[in-house]
Amino acid sequence: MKKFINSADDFLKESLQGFGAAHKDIVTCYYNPNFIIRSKYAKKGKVALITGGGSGHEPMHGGFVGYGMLDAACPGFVFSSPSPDQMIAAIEKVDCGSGVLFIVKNYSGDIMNFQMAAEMMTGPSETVLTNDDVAVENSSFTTGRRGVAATIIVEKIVGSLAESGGSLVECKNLGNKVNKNSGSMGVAFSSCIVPAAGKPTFELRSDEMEFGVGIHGEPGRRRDKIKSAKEITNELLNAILEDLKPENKDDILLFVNGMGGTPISELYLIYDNARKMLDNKKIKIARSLVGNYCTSLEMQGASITITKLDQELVNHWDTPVHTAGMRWGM
Amino acid sequence: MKKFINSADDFLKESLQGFGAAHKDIVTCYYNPNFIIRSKYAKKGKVALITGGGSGHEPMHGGFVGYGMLDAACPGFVFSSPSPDQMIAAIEKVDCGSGVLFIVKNYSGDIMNFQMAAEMMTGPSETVLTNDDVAVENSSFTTGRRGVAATIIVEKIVGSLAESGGSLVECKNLGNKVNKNSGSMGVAFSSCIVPAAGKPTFELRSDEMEFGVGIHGEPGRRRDKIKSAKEITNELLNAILEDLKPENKDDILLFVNGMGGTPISELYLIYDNARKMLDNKKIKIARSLVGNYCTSLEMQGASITITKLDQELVNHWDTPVHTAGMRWGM
Amino acid sequence: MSVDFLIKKAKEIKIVIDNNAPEIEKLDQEIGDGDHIFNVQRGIKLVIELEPIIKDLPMSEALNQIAMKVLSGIGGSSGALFGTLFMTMGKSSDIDVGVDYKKAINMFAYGVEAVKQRGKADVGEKTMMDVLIPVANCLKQGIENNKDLKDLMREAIETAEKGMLSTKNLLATKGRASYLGDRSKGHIDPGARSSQLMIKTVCESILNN
Amino acid sequence: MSVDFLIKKAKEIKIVIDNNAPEIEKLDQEIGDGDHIFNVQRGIKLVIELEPIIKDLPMSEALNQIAMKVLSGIGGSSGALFGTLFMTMGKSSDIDVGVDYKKAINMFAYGVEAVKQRGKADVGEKTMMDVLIPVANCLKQGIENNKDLKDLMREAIETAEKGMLSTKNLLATKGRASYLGDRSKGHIDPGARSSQLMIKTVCESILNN
Ligand SMILES: Nc1ncnc2c1ncn2[C@@H]1O[C@H](COP(=O)(O)OP(=O)(O)O)[C@@H](O)[C@H]1O
Ligand SMILES: Nc1ncnc2c1ncn2[C@@H]1O[C@H](COP(=O)(O)OP(=O)(O)O)[C@@H](O)[C@H]1O
Ligand SMILES: [Mg+2]
Ligand SMILES: [Mg+2]
Ligand SMILES: [Mg+2]
Ligand SMILES: [Mg+2]
Repeated sequence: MKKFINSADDFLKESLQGFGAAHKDIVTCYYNPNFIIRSKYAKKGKVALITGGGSGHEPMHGGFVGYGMLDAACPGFVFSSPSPDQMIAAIEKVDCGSGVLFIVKNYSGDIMNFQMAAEMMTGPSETVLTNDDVAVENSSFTTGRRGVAATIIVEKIVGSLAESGGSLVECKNLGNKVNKNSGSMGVAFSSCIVPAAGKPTFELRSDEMEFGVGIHGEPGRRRDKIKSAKEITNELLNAILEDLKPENKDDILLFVNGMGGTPISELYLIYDNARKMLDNKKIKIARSLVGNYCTSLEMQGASITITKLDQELVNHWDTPVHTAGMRWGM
Repeated sequence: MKKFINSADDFLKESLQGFGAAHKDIVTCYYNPNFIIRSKYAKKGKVALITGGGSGHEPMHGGFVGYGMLDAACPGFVFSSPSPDQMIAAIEKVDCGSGVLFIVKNYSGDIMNFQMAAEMMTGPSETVLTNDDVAVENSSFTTGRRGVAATIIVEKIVGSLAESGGSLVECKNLGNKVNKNSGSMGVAFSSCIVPAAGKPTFELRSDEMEFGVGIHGEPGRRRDKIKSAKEITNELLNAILEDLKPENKDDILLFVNGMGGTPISELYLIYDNARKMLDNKKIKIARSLVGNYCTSLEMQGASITITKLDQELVNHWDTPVHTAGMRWGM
Repeated sequence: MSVDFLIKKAKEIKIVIDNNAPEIEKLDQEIGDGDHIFNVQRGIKLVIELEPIIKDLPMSEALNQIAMKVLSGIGGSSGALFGTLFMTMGKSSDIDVGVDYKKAINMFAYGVEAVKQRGKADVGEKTMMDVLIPVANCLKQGIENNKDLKDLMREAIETAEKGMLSTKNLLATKGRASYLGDRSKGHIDPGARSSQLMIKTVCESILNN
Repeated sequence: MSVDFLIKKAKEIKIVIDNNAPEIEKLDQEIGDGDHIFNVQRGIKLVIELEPIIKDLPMSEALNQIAMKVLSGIGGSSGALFGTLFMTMGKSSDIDVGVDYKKAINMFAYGVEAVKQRGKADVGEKTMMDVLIPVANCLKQGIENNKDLKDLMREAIETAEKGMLSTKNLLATKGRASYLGDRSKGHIDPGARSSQLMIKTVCESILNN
């Protein structure tokens, strides 16, 4: 296992401490239980946005704590849901009486732990469940689709509404709208290595890729021979568009996300291929995001997320944000 | 070769096109010859900052074109110096009569090509040569040390001075000062793959690392067994500090840079280890930067850069910057 | 059932789980994310470490402390599920005045019911519920029909094993494995395996008493 | 020497370089960044493609176009170095009225001198200068002493080969290889090898004429 690491047990703590120290103007980290909050308290009366999930997806979510986005993030162990005590401790610091909105990716573990936190806390709370991964067939009888990179779009847009005074229900409704308007799909060229496991989560041959991979290295739709960037981009886009069915007039946000081990030059190449295909389909890219935002440790791979935009969403997307992982307008 | 790529020949062009399209509010890309300039012209009378170098180090340099930093960047082929016609074409667009400052990393190819551009252009120009890599023994009889990640620190700080009206000579002098105040060293866990070559530049065994590696995968000081993050960080820091010899009272900027294939969670862990060691040495970290800024395609690895700061440098570091790769204050 | 009994069983379970760790790890790698064994091992270790703190506490408080430890120390699905199990068991009525086998079985059944609510999974969805629910039902029926305790323990061990094995050919519809669709078939569920081993350990130790 | 001659030689060089590509690639991988062969191949291809544009131009303009193409099409060290060579050769005086062997050799020597200025490398620094400088000197001396042309070509081929081989045991003090320190020893310099092959090709074709 080739990692900058001292021991698997200390990985998360040391990484969090470094993150907290490097960005102490933006965030404050607490340990045992672990959670990250803004270093400057949000204004009174603001709905508190709290999220969390397994670690290993950095900058998600700690990197999105700050003005205009999250109030707190609760990082679990690598790829493991956080536990309710983390949420409770974070709520104590950031809830200023207007309610707590949990933004939760659709994984059994995450859902159950956030649910327990909601039961344990005293004030009002609502939950937005993200499930944008179109790789997984949807069905009302199963756990359903996974929540992946669109979670970040939800966090940015709802973060903006909360900052501008949106109520708990308004924030929840907007979050659900963004999630419904979003679809994602990813592909992996290599596996990640969970520090505690010390070996790759899965094995790929030198000419293979995992199509529709999950952000923990879960198997996707199928294993396939490596293809050209155009073919991969085309297939990812088609899967997403089939699900989202945007109309000709729809504006979209095009988000090309790296899994952690792929250089951004390749992400920009995917972006270029995607924008030409969308252009052919007369779908207009109104906003763009390219980079490593929702990662899977050192996995080589990328995902595409599309969010259908209307004026409300564009406005909230454009408002200032000041976090370690996303910053503009301030 | 597992890359998001259509053909080695088209890699650079498609990647640049994607970059230009995704950030069209910040940059405009030109092709044949390739160069990147700000989408909004800088104010009249400003010294033009132009840089360039082989591609494959993204976001360096195109990602640092924009308000408060560079006026233009000239990307060569992957790991190959750009050619003088690129610089000449860029100069034509961004020179507004107050002279051109070239920021050049100390590589024979880069130096010669920028030199030819300087000879071919008509207006006045100066050059700042960066050579922060302490892995290479310095000597006045040889090419000397390589220019690596501190180039970005030079670009930010000189960019601020140029934006605030600094003259050509002032900009050059400040650039030289930042370079002299900076030292860097890196380590690689894996090789990168140059698209045209299609295979790794070098081979490392599963328990080996290259210590003091160059940003093109050049061999470093030695090949060694993988060590703990603490041991690696300690050795990188010591090599840099031995060279920079900061005094007890010196403030520094601590920059932990990823090579492209290492997740930021590990970079933060290195940052954490480094800050504790610096704390023990009573060296104060006044500013921090952590992320993938000066990369080597998909190489797994990291480098540490330290810049000794004084009030002038801190002030220029803190001014607003608006580029694709670095943004704050606006 | 005493707090001392709980701690003793935890120690016995630790040995059994450690012995079967590679197998459980592999199961979660095949249809999950590979961490189930680490989660379970971490949880057991934390429970055992609680000994000095809980050994003289009333049963309800001891179980609540165990629940909180499991909940916060494991994380993930199994943290919430096992946490819910112990938390709910600790909320059963009258347990601080002494717990006989009948009460213990009712506590367990009550806990399993809460786990079912928590995870929204029933028998047949390829989760630990394929072990927990049948075992809880078997124990409850047995104790209500005044079955011989040792026979009942043997029956529970068999029921757990049957439930665990049944997950192999099931299609997962809950938990991470559900993302695999048809490819989840052919693998035993890791949570079912770890639960079955824990139940077996406890029942066997009662048998051999 | 005519523009037609230049293009013909470029085509011959292409074949020789292509035949030796794996070796040259390996040399730059060992002590450089591995791209020298691609740079050279790209450059030659671009020069050959210039044929329809430059074939009827005066020598000075043709050389200048070649220089610009090499400069912009190759990039890297070799782009600047070979670009400087051709640009300077094109600036030699009186070349548009005809170039005999003596003039051609003076042009070449003039060009090599400029390359030396450009790269600030002299003989013994483990670069292409270890081939270019001795060959330029040998040719100049030979033509001044009115040596037989074919003998001179043979001598130039030998000098180039000797210079190229000499780089093997040198310590690099210029170019990328200099970052290697002592580890640069034991490898032939890729630029020296490609230059030597080009010189050999041109000289041999004159020999066989
Ligand atoms: N909704 C659910 N209801 C009951 N059990 C579940 C549910 N989801 C997952 N499980 C159980 O949890 C086990 C996985 O636990 P673990 O690996 O520790 O957590 P995670 O899935 O979060 O990585 C599965 O094998 C399954 O038995
Ligand atoms: N300063 C210099 N003077 C002369 N030749 C040089 C100099 N630097 C490099 N070279 C030559 O250039 C060759 C490398 O060329 P190439 O690989 O195309 O460029 P780069 O080094 O930029 O990758 C070396 O083998 C050497 O012969
Ligand atoms: Mg997990
Ligand atoms: Mg090169
Ligand atoms: Mg698991
Ligand atoms: Mg080279």
